[in-house]
Amino acid sequence: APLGIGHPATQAEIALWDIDVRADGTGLPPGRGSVAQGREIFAQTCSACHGEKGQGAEADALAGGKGTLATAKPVKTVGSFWPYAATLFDYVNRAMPFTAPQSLSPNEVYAVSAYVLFLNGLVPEDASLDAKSLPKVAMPNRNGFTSDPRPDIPPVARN
Amino acid sequence: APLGIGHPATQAEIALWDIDVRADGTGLPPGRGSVAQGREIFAQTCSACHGEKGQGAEADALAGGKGTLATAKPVKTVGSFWPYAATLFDYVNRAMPFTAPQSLSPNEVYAVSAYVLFLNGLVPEDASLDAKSLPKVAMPNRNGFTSDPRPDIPPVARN
Amino acid sequence: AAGLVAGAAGPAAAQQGSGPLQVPVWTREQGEGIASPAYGVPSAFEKSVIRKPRTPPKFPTAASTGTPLQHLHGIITPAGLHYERHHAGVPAIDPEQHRLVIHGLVERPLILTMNDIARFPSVSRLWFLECSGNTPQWTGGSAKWTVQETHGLISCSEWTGVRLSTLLDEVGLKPEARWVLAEGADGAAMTRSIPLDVVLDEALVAYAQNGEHLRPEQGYPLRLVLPGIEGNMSIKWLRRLKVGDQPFQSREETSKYTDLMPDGTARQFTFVMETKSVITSPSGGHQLREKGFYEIRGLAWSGRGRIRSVDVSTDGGATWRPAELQEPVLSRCLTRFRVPWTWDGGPALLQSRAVDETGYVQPSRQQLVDVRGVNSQYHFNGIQTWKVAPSGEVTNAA
Amino acid sequence: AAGLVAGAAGPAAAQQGSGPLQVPVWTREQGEGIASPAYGVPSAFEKSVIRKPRTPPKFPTAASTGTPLQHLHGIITPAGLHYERHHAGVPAIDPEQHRLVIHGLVERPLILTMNDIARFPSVSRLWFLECSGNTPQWTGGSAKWTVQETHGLISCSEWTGVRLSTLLDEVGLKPEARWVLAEGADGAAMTRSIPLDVVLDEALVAYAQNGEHLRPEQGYPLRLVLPGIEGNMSIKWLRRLKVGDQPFQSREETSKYTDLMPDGTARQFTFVMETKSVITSPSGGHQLREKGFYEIRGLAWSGRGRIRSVDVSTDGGATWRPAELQEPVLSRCLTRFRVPWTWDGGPALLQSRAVDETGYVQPSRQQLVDVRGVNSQYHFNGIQTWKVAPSGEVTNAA
Ligand code: HEC
Ligand code: HEC
Ligand SMILES: [Ca+2]
Ligand SMILES: [Ca+2]
Ligand SMILES: [Ca+2]
Ligand SMILES: [Ca+2]
Ligand SMILES: [Ca+2]
Ligand SMILES: [Ca+2]
Ligand SMILES: [Co+2]
Ligand SMILES: [Co+2]
Repeated sequence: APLGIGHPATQAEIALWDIDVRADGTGLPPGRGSVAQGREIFAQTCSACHGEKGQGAEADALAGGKGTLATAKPVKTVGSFWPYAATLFDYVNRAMPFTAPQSLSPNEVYAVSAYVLFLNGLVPEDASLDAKSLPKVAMPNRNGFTSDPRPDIPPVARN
Repeated sequence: APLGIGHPATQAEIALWDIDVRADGTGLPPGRGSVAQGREIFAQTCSACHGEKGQGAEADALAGGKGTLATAKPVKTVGSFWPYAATLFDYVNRAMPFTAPQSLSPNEVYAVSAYVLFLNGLVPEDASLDAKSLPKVAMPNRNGFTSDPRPDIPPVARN
Repeated sequence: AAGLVAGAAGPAAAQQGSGPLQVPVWTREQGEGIASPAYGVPSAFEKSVIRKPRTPPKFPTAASTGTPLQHLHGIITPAGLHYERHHAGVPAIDPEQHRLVIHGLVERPLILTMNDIARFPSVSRLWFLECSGNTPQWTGGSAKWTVQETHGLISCSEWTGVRLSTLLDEVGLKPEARWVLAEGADGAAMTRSIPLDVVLDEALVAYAQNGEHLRPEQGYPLRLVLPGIEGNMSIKWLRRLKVGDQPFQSREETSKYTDLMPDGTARQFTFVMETKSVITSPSGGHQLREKGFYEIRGLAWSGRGRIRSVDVSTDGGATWRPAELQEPVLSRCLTRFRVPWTWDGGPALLQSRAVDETGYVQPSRQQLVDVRGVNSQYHFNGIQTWKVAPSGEVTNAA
Repeated sequence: AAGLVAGAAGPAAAQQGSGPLQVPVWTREQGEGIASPAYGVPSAFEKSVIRKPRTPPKFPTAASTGTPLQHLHGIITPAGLHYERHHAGVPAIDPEQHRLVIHGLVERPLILTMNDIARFPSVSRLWFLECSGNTPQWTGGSAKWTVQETHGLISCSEWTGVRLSTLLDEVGLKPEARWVLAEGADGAAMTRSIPLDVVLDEALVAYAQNGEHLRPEQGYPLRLVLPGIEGNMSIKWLRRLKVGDQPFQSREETSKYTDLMPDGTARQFTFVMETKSVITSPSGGHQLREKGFYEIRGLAWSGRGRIRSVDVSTDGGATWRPAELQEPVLSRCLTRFRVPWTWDGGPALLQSRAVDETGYVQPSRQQLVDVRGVNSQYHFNGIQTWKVAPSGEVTNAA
């Protein structure tokens, strides 16, 4: 039986905190943004750390790395590695730009997500994304993940 | 079997640390001091904290308290409570004067001990104490100590 | 913050009940970088959680401070909040210069450096230390006392060091050996005599506390830790161990740390800290804000071994309920106990009563006073009562 | 001082071998008074015992520092030395303003204040936390690395808080509930999805660490602690728990904290920290000063339960000896092991190998690499080798 401690949470009260976006897009807010809009925002707000074309600078590369995952020097980016486009919205929306998290509007997050996906060749230059289209962007490494098989090391006799 | 760690200690090496004095006087250094000498030292070095006649000030009383141990207001002093005179030498020698421990010479410690014992009426005014005589000073509460009888509380039924 | 259960509340929380949760500034910016500071400290919001003397001391170097038990959880005391009892203040000892001398009735007297001591086989133990002067409630204390003031001279740490018996094996005891004098390097050159049975009963020459090296206030770089024994004997800043055939009768075991009885005799060498417990929450100074569910939480310990059980009463001892003991329950270590309680808004008298593995039952204050009178000063282990008023105010009822 | 066993020695001790022991200045004066400071700090002689990043970070708020295991004893990590891993730095959260929201697939969504949370039934547990990025030795690290650099992203504390299952009972799970999203109030609004079996396996919503309230770096005022699970999931500065029917696929469980295999696929949701051990003394950076007796000391742990045994080798794995385990040996907690060793002055390769209660044997680096390649980044739990040179110098041999 509940102990009766605490305050019932209404959706109105917690809305500003309820920011998560699932892989299937559940949680995406209304709004829309284009690659072109994203390019501008990215140049002003992101490129200083991630490089002009998202190739990486002081901070991680966001584009490139295609075909490197099984090599000696894997480069994991949104394009080469991330399984879901919706995760990009979720992450940028909660954590970027690094020094001013949660400062972008939904439209801006859509736009900059579209631009990062464009940099990875995953949407065309004239794309504009919203809650419906973003989760549908086909991610190359969508099926690159397996579940945990551990313990995976065959036990050897202890001498 | 010893592990062979450390450095053998010779008596010469540890002499300056080997300061303890037992109840029977074992460990008392050569030297001697009188009540009269002690009175002067006490006035200069001790009385500010313990009172001119050792009656206590900011710090503990060192004299008095006779006959109070079984009353509602026991006053425990060297005279009323301490079982051994040698302990007085040991303690003053290691710890007093408070702000300059181990600064008195053996003669000075003998003297000031003699004075504190005199204040308690335990040696005459013309006494002078040394390693032989100090431990023999008869302390009124010598037999006032018992050993630990605990557990001493009769267990009662737990309800 | 002062007391999760209650404690002095801040201004009514800006967030609660006043519309939508806002995104606070700390979610909209970067926080502090790593290693700021490189040796971490508590949140600035916890600045009232500190050690304090019960009353301003006449001599701050011959004084004590208590652990703020009302703010603590579990059984570990953070080293920064370990209770203090000094007789000549806290020396700032250079460990390179520090030495331990072991001599007296031994075959091979030794001088050991800190590096030497670190090489011996080591052990770690979770043990409490309690000052035998803790809880001066023989005649009942002030109604205003918090548990820091009534019971704060107890703390619990993981101690690591060398068994004293290991060091005595190294020097070889002579057959007449019966007592060991332990001496500190502080300005009191603090000394206590320890009988061989206590020495051989797991006593540690410790150099670490809760993982790290001892704190200065707990004897850096080296101290004794005698489990279950009055704290004064766990000599800090340990510089010398002298083996003898009888007690040395130092001032600390004659003038002090002897327990005066009603007939004017005094018990000497009263070493063991007997079974005791106290409710730390709710406790003196706490303020219950509303009726309803609370968890009663406390600590129990015994110098003779493990805690077997703790009972809790909310009606001043008329009825008792068994508390849950948090595992692991370790010998001569604090044991956390808990019991659920629904406060109906009426007056209540909260008590706890511990039983240890020897069957010893924590006595009431009256039982203690009946046997020992009110002058024995040390070793008060009576049942503590906290009074809850209908206002929710909690006070010491001794 | 830097390492009792060895460590960078200071100038040859002025006291030793140079005639009589002198009475040092600190025995001839009063030390510092009580409560100076009221919240204690380590000796100034221990100032090198701090958390450090392995390399200077590009972004100090998205970086880590390691615990100086080479200086520690026993199993508790002092909170000031707990390893750090932040993604947006350490927020300075006012506990009066902090809230925990629990919602999603629940019957009664709740907003809880810190005072609310403190009222729930609490538990305390001694558990390790380890970053799954600890020990980046897939291809062998630098010979100069100390154990702080190879293994420092592990620490062990007594955590106190409310079982997450207690809070979920309070809100009532809906039948479709399978995963819980946990979210921080830091600038990264750090998020991880936690499956219900992990949630129900003792997971704590913790507010205290080693007795006192959490340190800011460990999530003050509230964090998750998931025993045995990679540290990143024990969300700090916890503000929200959302119950769902599937994982939320946050960046931290897709882009990061997935383990790349040689074929280019990546393992996801690799939660448990597998059995591991390391010798902390002698270890990288230590310097043995003379032949003779030393105690080999180390730590072992398993995310799956208790440590059953630890073997130690001084010849690079040719022969093994069982180590002694310090009691209490607790589930998903550090276990201190020790074994005596006499150094003959020749070269030596020190290794330890832990076995847990499930029978899992800590693998060699080669065994791990054979199965996982060298790109999987997380979850390295291979046997560590320290090389002792005839000079007494100890270095990392991966
Ligand atoms: C001041 C530097 C800085 C700026 C400006 C910045 N970022 Fe970042 N970004 C970082 C850092 C540092 C990280 C890694 C954070 C961590 O350690 O968790 C990161 C991580 C990311 C990631 C995740 C990368 C991965 O592989 O997991 C994405 C996506 C990203 N940033 C997008 C953006 C976008 C879009 C913007 C602008 C709206 C932006 N960043 C602005 C520093 C920056
Ligand atoms: C600056 C103050 C101060 C001065 C000066 C001082 N004392 Fe003390 N004395 C103290 C304090 C404080 C204590 C208690 C120390 C403790 O808490 O252990 C004490 C304790 C004692 C005691 C033990 C009392 C007892 O009942 O256990 C004796 C004996 C004593 N002092 C003698 C002396 C003598 C002799 C001198 C001078 C040579 C002296 N003191 C100078 C402050 C002082
Ligand atoms: Ca949403
Ligand atoms: Ca002597
Ligand atoms: Ca508060
Ligand atoms: Ca800071
Ligand atoms: Ca040193
Ligand atoms: Ca200081
Ligand atoms: Co006693
Ligand atoms: Co993992």
